[in-house]
Amino acid sequence: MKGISHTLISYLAAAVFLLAIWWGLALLLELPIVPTPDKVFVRLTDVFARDILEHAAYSLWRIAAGLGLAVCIGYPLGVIMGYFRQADRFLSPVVYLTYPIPKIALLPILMLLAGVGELSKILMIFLIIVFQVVVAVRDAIRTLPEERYYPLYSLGASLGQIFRFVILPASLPKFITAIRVAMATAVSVLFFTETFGTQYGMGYYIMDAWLRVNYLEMYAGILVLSVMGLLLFGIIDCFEHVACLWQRK
Amino acid sequence: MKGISHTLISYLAAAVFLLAIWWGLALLLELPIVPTPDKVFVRLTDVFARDILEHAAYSLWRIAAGLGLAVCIGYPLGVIMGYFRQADRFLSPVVYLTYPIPKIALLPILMLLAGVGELSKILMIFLIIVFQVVVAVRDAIRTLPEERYYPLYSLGASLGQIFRFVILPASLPKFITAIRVAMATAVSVLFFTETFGTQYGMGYYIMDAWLRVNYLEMYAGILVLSVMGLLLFGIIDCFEHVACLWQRK
Amino acid sequence: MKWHMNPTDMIAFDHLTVRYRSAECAAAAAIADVSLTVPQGTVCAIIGPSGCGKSTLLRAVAGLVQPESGCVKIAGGKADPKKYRIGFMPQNYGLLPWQTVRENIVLGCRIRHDWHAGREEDEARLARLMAALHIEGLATRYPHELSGGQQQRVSLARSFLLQPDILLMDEPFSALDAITREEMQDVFLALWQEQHVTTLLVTHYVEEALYLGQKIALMAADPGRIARVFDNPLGGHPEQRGSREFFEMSRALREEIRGISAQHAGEGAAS
Amino acid sequence: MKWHMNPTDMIAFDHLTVRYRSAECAAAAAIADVSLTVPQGTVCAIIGPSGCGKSTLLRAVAGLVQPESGCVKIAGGKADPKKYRIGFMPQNYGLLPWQTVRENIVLGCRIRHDWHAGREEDEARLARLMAALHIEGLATRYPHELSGGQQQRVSLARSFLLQPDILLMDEPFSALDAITREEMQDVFLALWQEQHVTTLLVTHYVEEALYLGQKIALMAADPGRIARVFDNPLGGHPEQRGSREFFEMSRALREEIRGISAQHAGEGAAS
Amino acid sequence: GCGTGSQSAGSGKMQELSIGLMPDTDSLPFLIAEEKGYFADEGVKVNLKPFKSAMDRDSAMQSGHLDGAVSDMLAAAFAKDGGFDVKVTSSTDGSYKLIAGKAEPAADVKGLRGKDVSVSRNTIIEYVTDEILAKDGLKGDDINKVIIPQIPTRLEMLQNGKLAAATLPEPMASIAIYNGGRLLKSSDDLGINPGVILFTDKATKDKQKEIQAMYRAYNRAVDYLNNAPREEYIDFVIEKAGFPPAAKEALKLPTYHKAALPKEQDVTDCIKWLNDKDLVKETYGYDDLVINLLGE
Ligand SMILES: Nc1ncnc2c1ncn2[C@@H]1O[C@H](COP(=O)(O)OP(=O)(O)OP(=O)(O)O)[C@@H](O)[C@H]1O
Ligand SMILES: Nc1ncnc2c1ncn2[C@@H]1O[C@H](COP(=O)(O)OP(=O)(O)OP(=O)(O)O)[C@@H](O)[C@H]1O
Ligand SMILES: [Mg+2]
Ligand SMILES: [Mg+2]
Repeated sequence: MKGISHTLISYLAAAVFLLAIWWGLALLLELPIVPTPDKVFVRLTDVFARDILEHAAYSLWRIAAGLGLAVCIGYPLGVIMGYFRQADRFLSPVVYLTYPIPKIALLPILMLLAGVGELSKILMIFLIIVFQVVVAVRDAIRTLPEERYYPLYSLGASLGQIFRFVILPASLPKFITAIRVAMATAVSVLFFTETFGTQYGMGYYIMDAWLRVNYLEMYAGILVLSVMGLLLFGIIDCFEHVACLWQRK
Repeated sequence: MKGISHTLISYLAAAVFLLAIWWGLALLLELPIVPTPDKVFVRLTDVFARDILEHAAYSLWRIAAGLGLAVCIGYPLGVIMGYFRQADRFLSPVVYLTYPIPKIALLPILMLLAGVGELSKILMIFLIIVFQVVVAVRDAIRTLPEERYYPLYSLGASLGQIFRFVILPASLPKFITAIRVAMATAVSVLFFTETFGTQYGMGYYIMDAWLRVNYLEMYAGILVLSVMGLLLFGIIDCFEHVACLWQRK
Repeated sequence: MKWHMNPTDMIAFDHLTVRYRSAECAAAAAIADVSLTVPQGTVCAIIGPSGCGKSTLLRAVAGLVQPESGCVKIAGGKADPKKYRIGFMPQNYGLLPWQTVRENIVLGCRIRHDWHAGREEDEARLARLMAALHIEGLATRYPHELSGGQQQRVSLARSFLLQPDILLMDEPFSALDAITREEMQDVFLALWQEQHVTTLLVTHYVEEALYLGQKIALMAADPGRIARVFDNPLGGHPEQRGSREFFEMSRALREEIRGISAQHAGEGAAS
Repeated sequence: MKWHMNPTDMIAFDHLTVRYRSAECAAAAAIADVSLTVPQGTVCAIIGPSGCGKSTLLRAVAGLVQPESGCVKIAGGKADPKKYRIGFMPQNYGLLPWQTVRENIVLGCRIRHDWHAGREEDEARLARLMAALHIEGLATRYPHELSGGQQQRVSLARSFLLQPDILLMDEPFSALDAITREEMQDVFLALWQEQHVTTLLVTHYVEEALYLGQKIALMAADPGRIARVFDNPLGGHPEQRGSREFFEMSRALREEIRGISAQHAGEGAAS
Repeated sequence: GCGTGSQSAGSGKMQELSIGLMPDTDSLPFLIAEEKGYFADEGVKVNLKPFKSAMDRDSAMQSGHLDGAVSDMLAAAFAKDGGFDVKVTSSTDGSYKLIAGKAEPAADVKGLRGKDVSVSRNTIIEYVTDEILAKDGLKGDDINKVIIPQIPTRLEMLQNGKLAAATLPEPMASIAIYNGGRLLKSSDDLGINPGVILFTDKATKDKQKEIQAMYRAYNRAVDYLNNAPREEYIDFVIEKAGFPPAAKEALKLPTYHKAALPKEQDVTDCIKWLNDKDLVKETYGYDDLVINLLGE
């Protein structure tokens, strides 16, 4: 299809563009902190099959679980806050007060309660991104004009039907935006969530490489993380394409 | 006014609710890592005038600068990507590739380029939140139906006028959501951005207290951070109230 | 004057006053102290100047606006869209932009749990209706891909397919050309003659009111109120359409409306 | 047949074909091979069945849809809304929900940089226009706080205030009651007599077309095309409205439309 | 302007030095030297830059904002392997302790076989732990290493019985013991001392004079710390170094040593461990890493 090859070309162009910037910067600075991409790629091919695939798989699982949890809890909460003014009046301050708490500072408590295993990592990702989902979904629904509900109200629709036919589709675009932002956040906080109690995961890999002042491996890890993010973004874009058919221009 | 006292009551209720949870948890766990709120409040009043105000002022300045920078760069970029399909085709992959990079891992480069002073802290905040703004604004504009532009197109409006009369107001609600999310993110990453090259800022304060195993001060700091976030959220809410008058129900 | 409810009245407005909360200030009442009854199985046409509160009246029956005082009763009870099937066709059609034409049409039935996709009789009824309304080829389109008149007919189709207890139609034929309009009026009449749905019909056309409404309510503005209600012997009788009586009646009615309107203008100037 | 442009023609459609890109499939052409000219300073009324492409025709002039083939010319050049002042009143009014009524009305002038808030003559003209359209009390409201007819009049006010070179009105009076409608028609006629704006007017009412249009174009559907164009000596002459000639003419026109429509139905059945 | 500028002024005037410190006991002589004005006495201006994490410190050093830092042998080897030429100039008096939890039945290091012991990975902590284990005939794999990089979190987990044991640096180790933890073995017991002060290669070349002046002040501070009564400086130290208040009673300060080169054994053991774990490819010799600026 023409569309797909178009997309590939533009992704390639973007990759080349970023590589060029990186290369330029590396040549300009001539410091081991900023190695040239070619060296990083060589290292990447060295370590890829051996290490990075496994790390990436762990990270993907944690992101998926954290994001899934955040959606499962955050979406209903956002819907309730967006639709019921009364609920919002009391829940908003709760969210406003808890959102800015640096979740990493709660790590000791989390570890005490949930151990050092997978659970605490997933919970940490969840804690960091659930607020983004809640706020975005709430705002999406709150800005829906009252009139959107009229056809359903006048048909005597139940709450479930109002959700199914109005709230869900109307908030979908904003929800997808929220997922995009939350997903990328989840990828970039791997860095803190995968540093304890594990030897696997891209976050661990990068942090370890950094600690060892092994900038080549660190950049190889960042590169993989970046491609991983791209793939996840691609999945979300495809989902949007299918789910928001009515918005296609 | 009735509205304001209503709001105050609900904020109070939320605060009381959260304190109750905290207190319950503290009593249940009986660990120094989860002190009861009363102790934290006592400590807070002890240290407040002496220290925390100054720390908070530093943090506020950094958040404001980082957020301001993120809006100044991210908003126009988002608008361009949302409005011009061609630009989006090439910029989206760039954003998708760079968004998931853990910005903290770029700290060495950032220090190299911007030193260890204020600039690098503000740039770090900027780097972390600018993507959220870009993606949200882009999505907001992309989901605008073509018809919204018709009145302006048929009047032969210039690009600036289209922006002024359609893009800006139509994307405002989503932009405000983005600011909410970005602001809260900025508050909670203070924790990483204020740990080097400074002795001021809430992030430094909390981190320092943590390393001193001084949980009372750490919680006092988190408390202040939380209230700081609440105030910032309140400002955004007020702004929304004024700016989106046409959406009031 | 005490107001009495007739047991056969399906819709009854009882001293209804509705006021919109405007963004800044307390707006004037959109409709003030309106009392009107529509007997079971009749069509009541509402005519009145723009902004006099016709749509507000329908919204009140559909439970979309809360009365400031007075109330709306359906069959003697509280107007509750969960209890009665209300086919409400709003002035802006009320189509859901994320649903295709077909989904939009069956929406009402789905909400009421009596749509079974694939069941032959349901599908046949849908196909018949869409054919009658000349929208048979548009099933998979989204509303924004339709012309104004096509959107209006989709909205009509939704209300008709629902087989409602009460039909509320807000200028249902306004975006249609004369020929299509007459066809649609006949589709409505056929439906009505089959099921005798109690109907409130807002229209700007005296002929339409006379043709369809057994009862005609004339409204006046500032504040929105009922100026006069009268029975129309010609309503619902297609065969009368070309008659001399019809012509005379429409002329008389037009004069009357002009009178109300002039009187109001006079009042406005005096105040 | 080669098609020639007359130097006094303000708007000219030259074998225009427009096709909408639909979500799934290549849709049929909305209008196919339409040629029509509107001389400078005249009003051309367009009548046709719902969905025949009337709105599409106007959109093409306003530069909102791209022709598949053929073109639209304004004063001999490319139709370009930056070069000419085009007062386009779309079927759904095209009001910006985030602007108040007043802001919406002056929008056109602001875009064209000839609105000076506070300048006495501008303000006076605005006030006059709003009074003529009976929307004088609504200046600070938002569009969603207006009735349908009020919204339509706000949209009318925007087009009129702009003092455009070309006026495109898509069913401009459809949401108005008969009395208001006649008043608005007269407001339009007065304006037209002052400025002789070249106007394309889509309407569903034969009387309206006859009353306002010096030229009348009848359209047919599937595909959208011009069935017949004729000059109307009665157009733009208010004094003729009640005349016998007017009555006869409208009767004849109605018959003709019915004929076109029947013929089309026949074609449809045959195909 | 972080003191790295090489525009040396007149022969008498000395350039500035920037030294990165960590909140541990190794850094105390620097704090004392500054507080007591010993640096000024020697005519050298030393900017002490406190850091909260090793990552931040190393980033600042690698991006050229520090001349030197209180660090460890592993960091020196890693930096060298990563292409940053750094030189170890002296050892410090850090101490790392393997501490068992209050309720942990294991009486000695051997008893930890198969149990949860918390360390941070590929750091001096893991190195010391492995050395301690090796002394008692255990291998690194014989215990279950639980990776917790944040020291306060490690302490908290230990104190709440979620771990059998943990290796902690000072002053956290003293606190853990004070709160009921049992010292199993420390780096002092083994006689290993991987803590070092290191400088960038550039600084060792351009700022020899300054570094030597710094060490003179450092040695005076060591004297002071070893001789002055504890009460005289403990409050200042706790406040300035960022130690927990509990350290006031709990902290047992080591006997500080005047600046001296690290033992050859310490360096080679460390490199061997790194080579064995495949963390560093090169086998650096003593002279690759250590430079003697003290003797001249
Ligand atoms: N955005 C769109 N995408 C696809 N098809 C469209 C779109 N807009 C209009 N059409 C189709 O093009 C044809 C002409 O539409 P247009 O709106 O011009 O009709 P119209 O003559 O104005 O009808 P009406 O009197 O009902 O307003 C119709 O069949 C309609 O279904
Ligand atoms: N949401 C609203 N907020 C404030 N005022 C409103 C709102 N909706 C309608 N109004 C006002 O209430 C009055 C009645 O409105 P309504 O829509 O019922 O009129 P209508 O009779 O249907 O007019 P039209 O024939 O123009 O559709 C109008 O003056 C209108 O301005
Ligand atoms: Mg209405
Ligand atoms: Mg149309």
